[in-house]
Amino acid sequence: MILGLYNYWVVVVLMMIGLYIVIAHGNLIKKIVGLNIFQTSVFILYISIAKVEGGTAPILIDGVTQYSNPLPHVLILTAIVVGIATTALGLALTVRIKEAYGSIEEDEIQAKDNKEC
Amino acid sequence: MVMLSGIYGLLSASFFVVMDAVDVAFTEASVGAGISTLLMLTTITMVGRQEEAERHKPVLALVTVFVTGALLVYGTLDMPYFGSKEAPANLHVAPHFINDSMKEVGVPNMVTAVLASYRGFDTFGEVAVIFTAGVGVLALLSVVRRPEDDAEIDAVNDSMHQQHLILRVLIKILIPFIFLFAFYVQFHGDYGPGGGFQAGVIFAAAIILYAMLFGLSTARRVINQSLIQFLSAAGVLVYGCVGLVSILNGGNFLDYNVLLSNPISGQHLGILLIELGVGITVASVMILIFFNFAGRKDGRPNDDCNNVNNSDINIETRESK
Amino acid sequence: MDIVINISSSVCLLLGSFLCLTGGVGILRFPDFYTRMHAAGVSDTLAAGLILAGLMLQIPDGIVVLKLMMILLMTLFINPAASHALAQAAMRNGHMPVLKKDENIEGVEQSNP
Amino acid sequence: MIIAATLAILVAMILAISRGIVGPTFYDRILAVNMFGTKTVLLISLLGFVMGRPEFLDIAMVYSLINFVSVIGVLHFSDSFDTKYSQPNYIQDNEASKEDS
Repeated sequence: MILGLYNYWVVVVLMMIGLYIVIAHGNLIKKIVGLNIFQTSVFILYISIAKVEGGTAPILIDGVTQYSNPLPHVLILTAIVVGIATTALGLALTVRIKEAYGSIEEDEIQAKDNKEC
Repeated sequence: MVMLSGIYGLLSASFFVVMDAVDVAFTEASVGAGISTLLMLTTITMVGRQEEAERHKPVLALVTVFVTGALLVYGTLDMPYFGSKEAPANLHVAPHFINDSMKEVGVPNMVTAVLASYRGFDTFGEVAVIFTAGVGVLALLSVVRRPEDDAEIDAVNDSMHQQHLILRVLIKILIPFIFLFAFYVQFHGDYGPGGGFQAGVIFAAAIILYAMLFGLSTARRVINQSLIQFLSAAGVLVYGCVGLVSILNGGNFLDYNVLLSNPISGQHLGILLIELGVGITVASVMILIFFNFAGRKDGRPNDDCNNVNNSDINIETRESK
Repeated sequence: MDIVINISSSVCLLLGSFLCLTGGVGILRFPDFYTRMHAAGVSDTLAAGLILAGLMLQIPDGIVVLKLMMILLMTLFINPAASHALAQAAMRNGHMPVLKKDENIEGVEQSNP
Repeated sequence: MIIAATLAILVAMILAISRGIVGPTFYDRILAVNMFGTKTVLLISLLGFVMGRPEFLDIAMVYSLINFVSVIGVLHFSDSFDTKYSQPNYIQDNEASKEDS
């Protein structure tokens, strides 16, 4: 059944939404939002790979033998926290760019750079 | 827009719950829904909400996106089906983790076992990345605590007291319980969902709540900025020192078996210490990031960016008309 | 005894879900912000209480009931406080309730669709 | 019974989201998000019972907390740019009451 692959399609759609925002918007904050959406789609990809039919959460309890795969959970858990830290760094850079250039639009920043050169 | 991104965080967390990823849902709940929304919002208030009306090259971007998307969908045709047990990802190391982690590590929560023990070195790297991001934000946005703050605190407090009265009383009641819950999450991480990352974020959320309702200067008087800076480094150091001690005891780096005479209790001790280090670092870095963002916003009331901010019109309400 | 507990839990859950639905309809259909907040705030708190009580009745396990109690307490503390903060912020920023329908175009549109 | 409650909550979540998208004011969106968060707490607790793993209750607890933090935060930061620029038709109606506050 080809419909059994729907989880990847959801991921692809989300990923492309993120990519579109990053490409098409000049606003730096929107770019960061797009990157966040892209990032979340990768999280969903990993977690959906880890899901096993009939398995439960990977915390050992008596009488259950089928668990989901714990390894992707670990990778994504750290990735989420690292993601927020890097997002914060990106936002900090945006704030500084705003202070230095008076704008957070890509075009205006480039125009100012070219004028100064 | 930001509010919807908050909803997005909430939604993806409920998705993780459905997918059995308890720990991940825990983290996403605390991080994706709370802290990232707050940071986005702070930045938007600082840089203004205007955006250029015209998009740049929407056609080209759309074509790129569709082509890439089509290629990716084509690529998924060879992937294993959703939920299949025979997927390559579930065949190699995962059965080992599931079957043997209780024997080797002695911790029922496999995610914690893999996170802190099997992949301890990797997690060390992640903590270092978080610490570095904190240092980066500090370098970019740091504000000096002005001496006249102390005089302002009382004035601000009086003016805010009326409007925040109910919330303040409520927060004073709630904060001890939030701390208690954070500690529960921190030290119960071996047995249930939780651990250093989540507990750190919850702890930071409590302090952020306090800082928002009682004013940033008050919060800074309670929690010294240099103390947080010291703690964020100390967390990483605790983590590294556990590794060094295990080398000194004759094992590999971050090999907890040698910490105590009994390997299982050695593992328990090692995981506990490491989660502590992670929790301290994450909490202090989150507080540091928030303080610097909010301090940047409060600290420069008269400069350019605020003037720009005042002259533009609220996009969201204009769109809705 | 079992039957009594089962029935009361079911009644709680059903009432709670009914209130959830009414709250959802209310937040969508009421004409202005304050009435919407009334719909959301009131029904949310009671619905959360009823559903959590229904769940509590279903399980004999002590620690689970304790956790549910904590969630219930949190909801009871937090929900009214958040509603209060929201209403106060809206009021302070000059966002007034729609008193007469003919004064405000939006209100008319949404109350007589 | 639990399934019915879950479905009802899902429907309510969809209604809340549509209010969040429609708006029309900033506060409506916050209200919708707040309601959505409360519903998510209930949904997660119910899901824990559906799946038979009570570990999910911890997540629900974190949720109710973080939801509160984000609503308060949004209100806190929205004050700085929304105070002067709420909707024009409201400003005209309420000059007097604004001066009082």
